[in-house]
Amino acid sequence: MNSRNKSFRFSSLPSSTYIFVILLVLFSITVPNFFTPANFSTILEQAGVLVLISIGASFPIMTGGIDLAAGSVISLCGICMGVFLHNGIPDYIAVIGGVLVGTLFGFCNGYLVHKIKVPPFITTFGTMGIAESLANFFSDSRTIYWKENTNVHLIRALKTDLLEIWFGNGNSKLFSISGIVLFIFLVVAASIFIFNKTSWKENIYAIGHNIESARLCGIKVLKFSIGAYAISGCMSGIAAILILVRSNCATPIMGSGMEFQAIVAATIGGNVAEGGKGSIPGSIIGAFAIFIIRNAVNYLGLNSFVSMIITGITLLLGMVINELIAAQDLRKGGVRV
Amino acid sequence: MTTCEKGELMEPLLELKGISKSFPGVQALDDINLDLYPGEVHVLIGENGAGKSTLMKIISGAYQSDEGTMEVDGKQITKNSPIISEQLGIGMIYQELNLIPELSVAKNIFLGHPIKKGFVNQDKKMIQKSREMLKQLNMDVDPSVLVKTLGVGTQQMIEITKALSREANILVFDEPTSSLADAEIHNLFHVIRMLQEKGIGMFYISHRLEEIFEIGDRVTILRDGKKIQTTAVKDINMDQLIEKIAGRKIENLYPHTRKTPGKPLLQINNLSGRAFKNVSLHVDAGEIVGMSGLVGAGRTEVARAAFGIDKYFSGEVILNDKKLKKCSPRESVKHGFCLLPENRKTEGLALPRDVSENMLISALDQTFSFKIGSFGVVDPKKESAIVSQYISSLKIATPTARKLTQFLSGGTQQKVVLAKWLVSKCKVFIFDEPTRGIDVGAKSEIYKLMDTLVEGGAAILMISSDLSEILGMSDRIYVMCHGEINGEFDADEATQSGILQLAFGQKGKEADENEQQE
Amino acid sequence: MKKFLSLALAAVFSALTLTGCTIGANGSSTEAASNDSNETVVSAGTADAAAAGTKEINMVFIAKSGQLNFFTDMMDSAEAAAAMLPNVHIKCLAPETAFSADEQIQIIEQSINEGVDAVICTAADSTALAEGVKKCNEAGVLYVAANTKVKEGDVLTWTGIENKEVGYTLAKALCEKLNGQGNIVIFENVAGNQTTEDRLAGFKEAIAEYPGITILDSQPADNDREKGMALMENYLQKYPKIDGTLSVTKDMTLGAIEAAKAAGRNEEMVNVTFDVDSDVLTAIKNGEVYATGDQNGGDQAALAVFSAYEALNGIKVPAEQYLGVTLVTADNVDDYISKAS
Amino acid sequence: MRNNEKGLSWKNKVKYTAYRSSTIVILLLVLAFFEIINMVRGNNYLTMNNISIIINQASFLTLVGLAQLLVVLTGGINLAIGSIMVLVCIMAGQTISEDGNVFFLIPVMIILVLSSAIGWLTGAVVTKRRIPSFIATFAIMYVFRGIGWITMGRSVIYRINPAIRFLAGGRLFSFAGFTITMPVVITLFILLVLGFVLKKSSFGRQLYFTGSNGVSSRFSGVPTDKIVMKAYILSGLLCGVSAVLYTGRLNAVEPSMYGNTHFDAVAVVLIGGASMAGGRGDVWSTAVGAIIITVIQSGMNSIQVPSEFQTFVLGVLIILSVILNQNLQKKKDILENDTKD
Repeated sequence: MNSRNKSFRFSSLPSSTYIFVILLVLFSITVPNFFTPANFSTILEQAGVLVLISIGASFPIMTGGIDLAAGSVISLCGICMGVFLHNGIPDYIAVIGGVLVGTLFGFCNGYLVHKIKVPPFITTFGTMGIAESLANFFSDSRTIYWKENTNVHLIRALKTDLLEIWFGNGNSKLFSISGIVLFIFLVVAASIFIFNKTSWKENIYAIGHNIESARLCGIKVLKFSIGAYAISGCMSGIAAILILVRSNCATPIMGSGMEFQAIVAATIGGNVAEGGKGSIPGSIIGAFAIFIIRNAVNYLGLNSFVSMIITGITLLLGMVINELIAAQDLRKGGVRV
Repeated sequence: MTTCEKGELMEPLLELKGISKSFPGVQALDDINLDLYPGEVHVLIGENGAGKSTLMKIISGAYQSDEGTMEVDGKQITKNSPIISEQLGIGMIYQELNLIPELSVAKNIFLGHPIKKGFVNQDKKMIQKSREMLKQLNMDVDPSVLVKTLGVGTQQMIEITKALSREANILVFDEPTSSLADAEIHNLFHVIRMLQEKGIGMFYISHRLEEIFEIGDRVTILRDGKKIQTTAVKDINMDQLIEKIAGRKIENLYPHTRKTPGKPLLQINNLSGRAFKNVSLHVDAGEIVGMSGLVGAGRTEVARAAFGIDKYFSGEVILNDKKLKKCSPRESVKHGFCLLPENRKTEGLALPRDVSENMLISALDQTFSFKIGSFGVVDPKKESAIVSQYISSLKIATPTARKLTQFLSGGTQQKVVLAKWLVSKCKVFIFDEPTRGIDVGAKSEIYKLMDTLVEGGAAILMISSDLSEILGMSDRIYVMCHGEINGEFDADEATQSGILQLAFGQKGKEADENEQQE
Repeated sequence: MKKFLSLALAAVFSALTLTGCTIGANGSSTEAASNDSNETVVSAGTADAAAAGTKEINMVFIAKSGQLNFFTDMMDSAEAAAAMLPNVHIKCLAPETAFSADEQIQIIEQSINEGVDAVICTAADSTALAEGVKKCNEAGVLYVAANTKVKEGDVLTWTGIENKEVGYTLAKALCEKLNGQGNIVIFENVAGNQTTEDRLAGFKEAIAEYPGITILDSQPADNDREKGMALMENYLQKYPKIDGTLSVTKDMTLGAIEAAKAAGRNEEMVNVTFDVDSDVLTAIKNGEVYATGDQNGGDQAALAVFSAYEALNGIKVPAEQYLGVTLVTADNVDDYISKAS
Repeated sequence: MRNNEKGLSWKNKVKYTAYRSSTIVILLLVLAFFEIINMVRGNNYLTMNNISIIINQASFLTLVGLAQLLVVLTGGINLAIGSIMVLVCIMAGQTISEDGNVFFLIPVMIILVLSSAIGWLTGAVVTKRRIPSFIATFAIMYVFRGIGWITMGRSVIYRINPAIRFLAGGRLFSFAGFTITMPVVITLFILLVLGFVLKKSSFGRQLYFTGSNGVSSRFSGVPTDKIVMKAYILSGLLCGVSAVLYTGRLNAVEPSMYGNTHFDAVAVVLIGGASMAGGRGDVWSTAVGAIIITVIQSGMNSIQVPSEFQTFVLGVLIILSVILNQNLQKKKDILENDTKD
């Protein structure tokens, strides 16, 4: 019966922290223009999409599943929002409508996985194609844009810089917080709060650990297991808002490939496929770790294929570090009585 | 039907009338009547598949009964579900631990019914309340630590706390002791008696018959989905009980007789690993050596390391005078050394594969019609010849060799694991909890097989948390504590209390002397 | 290519001298040009003569994808063009996910942070990149649209071709070759791509002029050889006689030719495609492909770089700079082959 | 549970056969669907010629499906299939082209050896470092694609050695419009060999066992890491075979090729009834899975479904076929384990 003292332990950090810190230090030293306030504000804004869908991806992973449809759901949501806006529907309704579409789509995924019992990989592999088709269908495979009219207050508000710090004679922006960054911050804070402070964490862990015993504990299993996919869909919807605002249009391929980046970020963040554990901050830091690679590679002006190699190797390295730290922790664990 | 004396004075907490339940092809329960009174421990007993678990699942609402009614506090329950039964004050404590390792003790205790203010969990309040509840059970655990850092015994207590936190007045224990060692069982029984005094009624399912006499007030025997008898525990003795459970007479549960030991087949010298250090032991041909100790004392870890599953830091494993060069299960099997792991379903068998595949997996080379290096082609004729030979010699209850092992009963599964090693011509066996979750009838068959093995010159190291099994089957007994071997007994000298003392960490004679010298 | 580069370069410097923007000193022109030894001679010589500006100029070139030859060609040309100019540094980047407009905007934002003087971008989406242009405008960075126009914003110049015209030219060539009679099939690219849509519109416009030509089928094969081949196999199975194929990009045609050869029906049809690469040129030489269009991607990139340079040195550049499409057939294919090697 | 033993009635036997061959049931449904729609439109879909085209196309898909199947059987997934195929061809370089002028077996051997080596590397990353195969192969895909680009740059290898092209497209004989081609023969041969190895050999037994329960395999003295390694090596080898055939078929190698092959392969395996959890799936069902996908694609082309709907239909079909498969398998298990009990 060894009640542990609460002293700091490396292994209690989200596992993506190590690779993130290593990359951060490495890039700060070697990459010009990387360690600057302006770049940090850029990263904060740009990484938002990946951060949000990584949070979304961690929920199904924690229940022992996976959501491969996240990327194409972004496209679908974005296209829905775009079509709404194109038809002059006020932007807040359009945006809410798009997020609802994503949530509904996620709900359907969850329903298939947990009610009809189709394995999650297959379900979301299939619905990935379905979402992609729908996005193409609704947009007629074209970029959707809309008139800059009075209906886009919200979008305009998100675009404005809320805080700007200028340097010198006012020619170089040192640091800025735009509406988007604030929005991202709010969503992230809300999701961490909901996950840790309401019953989501323990219920999702319980479901991921053993769904049958969770049911016997009196947990509303279906609500939370389907909910996990719905959250993933919802996050895809919110991520679509970000892309929409940033690019002022919606394309049917705007989210393609992002599910993989999100899953990788979540996995580096300690959300492993066995389920029953994981953390939201881990995914967030994982997303930033992946993102700063791209950022640094762009500054270095490297070819995109060199950046592919670097990304791949970093991924493997990150997983190896996670593994080593976990092994170290296990060794220290000693006899359990 | 006999009624408990207490029962005549009180209203039953729970009453089941005429419960029947069938699954496709099986009548799991047939017209069962059962009642539970406040402050009583009602033991349910029967072989695997007798319907105990199904009955308990009906009480907990996991299953719906086809026929019959359930009354709680005199009120008839028409529709039941895990959530409703919880509201009725029924708490379940399952055989497998259902705690979430990555969550804190407090969160586990309040899993499924957190203390909330609006949507927000009141973490501090839950920790405080957990601490109070744990204290009531004489538990000194910090409710904010993660469950994965705690031992099995403690976890079992937390399961009980979890059930009590829902203000349950009916508790169902489904084999709570199967993963506990004796000392922890004593602690559990202490708690059960405390709960009894508070007027809580308890159903208690167990395969360990001696527990019934220690803790039970009444016992109900089930067989093939039918109730055989309900009686006060004091009105029945062990032999009668066994006979009624099995439906036939089992002469002697422990058939083992001492053989003349031959030369040492397994020697472990100064083995140190992650959870144990300096373990030395030997098992001779013709010998069954018991290994006792608390859960978490490092017995399973020693077995795993010796067999080659886990790496060890130092020491050596010698088989039949040959030192194992590599630490790998494959190397061990080549030397005729095998392990029957404690978790049959996850470590012993591949459940989605059939009997034949499971039986031959480590001895595929015997079935080859031709081979190149390690690559060989399996000859179906040879395969079926070998498999049917062992199915009949071990009396494995399977209609065909192609039946998937997930559809076999626990005892039959254990026999398939044993057959796998017999096919591989193993001589040295480690049985890790060989009869866990296996009913009495199958247990005695397993014991008979073990005896036959040593008769034929094999050596067996048997790890068990069941003291009566250890005392009944072993020629010699090692006791482990905190990762070390704390003493050794000859079976004739061993007593329950002697083993327990060592298991609890009181030093053996030699160790005492060493300590004095220091 | 080299010819074009040196010609254009001469134009640049003459413009510089004419407007009197000469600032003395030759500085580190050789260092900037050391990327390519062949070009060094040209640029060093001209640079001395023209005596261009001393200030360091940083540019970034953003391709639509780093994984298509057409764009990597452009990147190379942009680099070569920059190497000819004194004190010009260029970085050629492409989004990690091909055709990701969001990533292109990300690169633009980063480049602005870095303090580049000009962004040259082949927009993956002409609507989405308007945001990128806006950001450049706000930061006072020049935006040059290479290959693809941008819907809104203050763009310095656009260098490229008219895709509809391209489509028209190609389709017309095919129809002429077929003498205005025959059944043809069309290979489309990934649905929703503006370039494809424009080229298809051009196809249809030209074909409408020839009543004898029938479009049997028009389906996408996603700019992929294997898909082009599978689609052609289906076409061949379905239509007993196909007189010609039209494709918006070359990979699909090359796949289709393999399918036709396997079916032994390659003699029956005339193939017209678009974009130039060594394999297409060989196919033209072998008579497997009748014609292809060369949109001179490298020139588009180089011209964009030169324009940016001129503008940064205070010279006005036209808002749109069309580059012609060259029809490559067996007649002029040898020039291309020798150029490529 | 212990009922009297009784054999299967003939009715149950029919059911049992249907349950066992659930993939074929799906194929028949799909074929019937397209045949009916085509018939309504007055066409005939199931002509001998068309069937042989479908089988020919499916034989390529079968190969990548098998490469995926081997890894899926271990409970993993191989996302690097396409990138391995490209990389080995690039590494073989000019030897595979007509200009290389070497005996065709040399490049083929180079490709097969290299691809097996790469398979070994992939397996090593997964087994030695215990990285989930999803992440490991994803990272490897990135690295290999990058290496492919760096080595090859923009060039295209085309005009492949005729002997290799014969392997990929040679017609052996035709019978009533039905043509047997080399790839069909090769794939059939591989199916037979691999089917035999998986069903009858010690390796196959151990692979299924490991996939079903890796822990108990280790406890049974099965060298699980070695088995998983071998599965990855074989998977790599099959990538190599696919690379040879695809290259011959397309008559070219470009670094951007096979971008989605790993996905196609997963779809093939899943429709073929394999379980992502491992230990379930077989070669013949995988082949049928490949045929199903090919039929859907060609069928949709034949009834001119817009391409954006093809992914929709494929997605729905994957889910439906898995639901059907699961139900049939469950019924099969009940029949096997209760009725006979």
